Amino acid sequence: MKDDIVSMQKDIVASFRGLDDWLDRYDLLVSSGRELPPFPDEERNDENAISGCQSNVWIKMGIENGRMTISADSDAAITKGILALLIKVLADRTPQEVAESDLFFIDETGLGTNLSPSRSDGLRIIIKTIRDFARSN
Amino acid sequence: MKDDIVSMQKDIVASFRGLDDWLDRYDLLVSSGRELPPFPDEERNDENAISGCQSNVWIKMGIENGRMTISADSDAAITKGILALLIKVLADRTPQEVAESDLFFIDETGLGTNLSPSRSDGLRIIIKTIRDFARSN
Amino acid sequence: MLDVARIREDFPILASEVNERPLVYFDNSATSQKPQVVIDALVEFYSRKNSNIHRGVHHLSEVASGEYEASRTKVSQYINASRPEEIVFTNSTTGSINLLADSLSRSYLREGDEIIVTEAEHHSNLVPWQMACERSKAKIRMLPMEDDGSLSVERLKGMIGERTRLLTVSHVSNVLGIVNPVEEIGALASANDVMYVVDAAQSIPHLPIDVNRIGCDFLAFSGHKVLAESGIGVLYGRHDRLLDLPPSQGGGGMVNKVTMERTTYADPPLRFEAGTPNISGALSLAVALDYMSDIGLRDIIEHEEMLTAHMREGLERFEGLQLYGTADPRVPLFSFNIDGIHHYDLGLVLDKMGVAVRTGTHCAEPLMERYGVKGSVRASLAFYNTIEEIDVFFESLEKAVVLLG
Amino acid sequence: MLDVARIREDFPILASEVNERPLVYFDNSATSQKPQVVIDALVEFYSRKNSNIHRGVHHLSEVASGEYEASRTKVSQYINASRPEEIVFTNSTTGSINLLADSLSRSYLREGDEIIVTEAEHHSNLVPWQMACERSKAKIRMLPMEDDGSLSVERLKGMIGERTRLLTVSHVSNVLGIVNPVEEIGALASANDVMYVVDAAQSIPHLPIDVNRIGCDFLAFSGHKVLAESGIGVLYGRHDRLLDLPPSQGGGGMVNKVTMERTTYADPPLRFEAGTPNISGALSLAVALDYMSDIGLRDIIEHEEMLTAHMREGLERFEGLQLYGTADPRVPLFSFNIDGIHHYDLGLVLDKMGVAVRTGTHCAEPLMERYGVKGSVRASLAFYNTIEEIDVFFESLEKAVVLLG
Ligand SMILES: Cc1ncc(COP(=O)(O)O)c(C=O)c1O
Ligand SMILES: Cc1ncc(COP(=O)(O)O)c(C=O)c1O
Repeated sequence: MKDDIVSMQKDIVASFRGLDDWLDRYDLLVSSGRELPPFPDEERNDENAISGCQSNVWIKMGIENGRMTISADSDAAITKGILALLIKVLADRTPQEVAESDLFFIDETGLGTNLSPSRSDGLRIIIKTIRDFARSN
Repeated sequence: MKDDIVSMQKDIVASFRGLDDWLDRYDLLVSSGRELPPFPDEERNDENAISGCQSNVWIKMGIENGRMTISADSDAAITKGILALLIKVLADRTPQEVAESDLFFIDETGLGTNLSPSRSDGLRIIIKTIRDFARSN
Repeated sequence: MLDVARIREDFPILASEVNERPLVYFDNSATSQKPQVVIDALVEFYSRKNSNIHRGVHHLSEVASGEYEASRTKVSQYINASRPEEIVFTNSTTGSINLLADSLSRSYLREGDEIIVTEAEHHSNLVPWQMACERSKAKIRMLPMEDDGSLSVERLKGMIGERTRLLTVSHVSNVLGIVNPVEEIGALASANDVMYVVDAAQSIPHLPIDVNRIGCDFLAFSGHKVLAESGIGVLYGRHDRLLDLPPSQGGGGMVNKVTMERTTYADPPLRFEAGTPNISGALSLAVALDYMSDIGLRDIIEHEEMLTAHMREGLERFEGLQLYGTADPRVPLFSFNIDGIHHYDLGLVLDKMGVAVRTGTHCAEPLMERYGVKGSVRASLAFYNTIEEIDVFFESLEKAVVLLG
Repeated sequence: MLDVARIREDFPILASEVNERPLVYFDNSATSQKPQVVIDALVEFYSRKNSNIHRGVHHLSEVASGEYEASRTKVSQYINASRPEEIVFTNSTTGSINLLADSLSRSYLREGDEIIVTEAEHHSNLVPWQMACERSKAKIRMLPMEDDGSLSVERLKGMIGERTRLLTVSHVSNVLGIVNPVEEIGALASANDVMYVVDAAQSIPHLPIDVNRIGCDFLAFSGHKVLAESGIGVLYGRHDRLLDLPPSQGGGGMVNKVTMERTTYADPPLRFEAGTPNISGALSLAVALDYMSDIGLRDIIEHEEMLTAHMREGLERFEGLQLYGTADPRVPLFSFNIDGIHHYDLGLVLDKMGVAVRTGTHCAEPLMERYGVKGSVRASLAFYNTIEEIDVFFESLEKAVVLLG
């Protein structure tokens, strides 16, 4: 079985904290993004697009056997890496788990401060989109 | 004969400087105003009114025997005092003398700083009015 | 109880001398003085955090954007708005009201509509509505004040009719100092489905402001009157009202998508914040409001009530003195004339005694007209003023009268 | 020659570290950093001089009013205006252009009139004109730029027709960094009796501005881009043009006489300065311009030309780098993309190396469209930047490309 949301995040935090240098951390992030399964071209539509980010972001969500499926993509590598981490933590959970999750890894890895400009706040919008979906399912 | 413009001003500066206290100086100023000959009611008209001051100011000027006549009034006692000093210095002079006069007594008595707010600048407008008249006559 | 001596130490300018006498600053309604924490915040911002906001991804831009938005949140909490997005940063009360009036003139107001304003409004809450009426062909109707300076809700009720679409009133008049019954008026506006706009420029430094209790659709104030920098103002707008409001100004930061042909606009509040805002101004406002809260409005009000009572007593005893606006409740702000003496003379002589008051029409000419005067002296106090200063004020006033009388 | 090391000491923020690396601030076109003299002026103002202006008779009000007007004079001299009254203080470039466009839309522009704007304008010099066109039914025509980012005066000549009433151009584009031939365009405008408006937001920190030589009717810039506070801007207007301009906003300080029925307005510039202005902002601008003059624009330009050349060389050598705008002359402001890498990623990685650049559309979406891109990286330098910082920038850029490529 998949680790719970908390331990999964702890692992992520540990692996980022293990790296001294920001370049290495971004390297890890970008690599995570590269491991995402390809996002189908036909899903790059308005319906799946998230507006308000500096890069293009698409998220497609669904429910299978009572658990959330999430696939996502971005044309920016770092955003894509963050999406990969979010999927790692949140996909395959029950909507309730996702709705109630406390996503501490974003702050604790330090990825958050740089990825949530208070105005264009892409990451916050992404997380809100996922949570809203979870709540309504 | 009347003292020249410079000595007249020097006298004024000396009498104000001789007073230690601002209350005494204002007292002197207000008394000077009280000594002005009465300004005829019918001359309190738009033509003689100076706009841009915090108090109402009327000035009537003319030329007699090649020399300027100035009468003036204000509903504010301190403004009236200043008008009295201006008349003392400038009336009964040739228009040329008035046009070319350097009115140093205003700064040197310290009356200027308080009487020429940079925006509503009543005193500056008054002096400009007198000078403009002198220049065009 | 307020430890005024302690508080005065927070305001460097209060230790000044003017004309070799200790400054008695009684011109607080024109602008407030600034505590050291506000000055320090400016230094800190420009020395360590300065950046533009708007989609910057670098560290300083994050910091500045974060503090700017945190300031918005702080303001929203201070006036009990429902959410930060209800706070639009402008450059002043005047800027806020112009934004609103201009925007309404192209969206909400129609020919023949009526706007009710009061006789006691500051020009900044009158002229923008006159302009909006010119643009929309709506009409202004004036609610006269009662002889004691108060507003009659009954009289107002009688004025509201079919065509009344908007009602605006100052919470506290900048000439009378009287606190208007804004909650009662709010209930009336809401019962008649009239848009309700409150000018809180003079109440924000004295009273708790709760937009929900007031029941207003919009409320405006300036930072500089409540311990913050000049050049920053606030327009509060109820969220649904703001959503309906078209932008008044265009530029960077307020758009959604721009082409040569067509531009779509961002959601509120950004829709109304075209261009680089006054970032340090917004920060200073948050610090100023925190400072107010730290002292505590309760203690501030208690102290100001004492100042008000002492002023009132002195003014009433003063021979030949006409006080404009005698109703209660009030803030420590008083306008008056003394028989036979010009207000301008009084202002000049008081200044020479170290006492700073304002003279003139106070940007409220219709009100001066009502009293049949060309101007008045206004002494306006803040919580950092003292009973001793009031005594100096009266001594100076007496000397001025002897000199000028 | 500029002693940059000395000058950098004047800017406290330049000694900061970001992400444990020395800050390399290359986001100067978004906003400039502030020298200590500007910060000190704010402290001095709020600690010793703060007061409202507008007809105050007391000492502090005299001081503040005097400094505010002296700042106006200083600005007028800096840009070689004919008189202080030609300077209107606003809150920003955006505020200046909105004031102007709104006012012209109700006085000067008529249905069917044409306004020429360029393809390279910042939204702040485009959206207000779109709004003015909506209000007046005038039309916008776009002057496209040449492939190298320059503007063709010939092409412009061909566009000017019978109905052309206004022409506006940025002195320096905030994306391209190219200096447009504003004097030549001015001659053309004047020969065709077309009102000419210049957006100098990006030129004021780099070039001498002489409104008479440019031959413009109006010119706008922001204080925050030239070492002063945020929240202060300037609209220069030729005196006769300003006299013809109706006010855009109403309120205290801009009126002549107010009654409930009718209001008459003050002369320029006060007619356009409704409400309490940003007094400390205006003061800070005067101090900032003095600081620029003290260093000397000649030395600043010489140093910046060196920075420009070094940047240009590095960018041209950089593999896969697309530079937007290659024409000369230019200021040290460069926008680019690197093949296959998102500008946002570059911005984030550079930031982690201490290098602050801006990414995105730079409020110039029509221009991005022309290049067929969603955004770009912009590195914009000031006279306090150094060759060494440029080297750090390129090293960091290379590392970013390795990471992201
Ligand atoms: C060319 C140009 N015009 C106008 C503006 C708007 O300036 P502000 O945001 O200070 O109003 C900018 C600022 O980025 C600019 O670069
Ligand atoms: C009641 C009232 N409204 C509006 C204003 C205008 O404020 P500002 O000049 O800060 O725009 C004032 C300021 O004097 C005021 O007292």
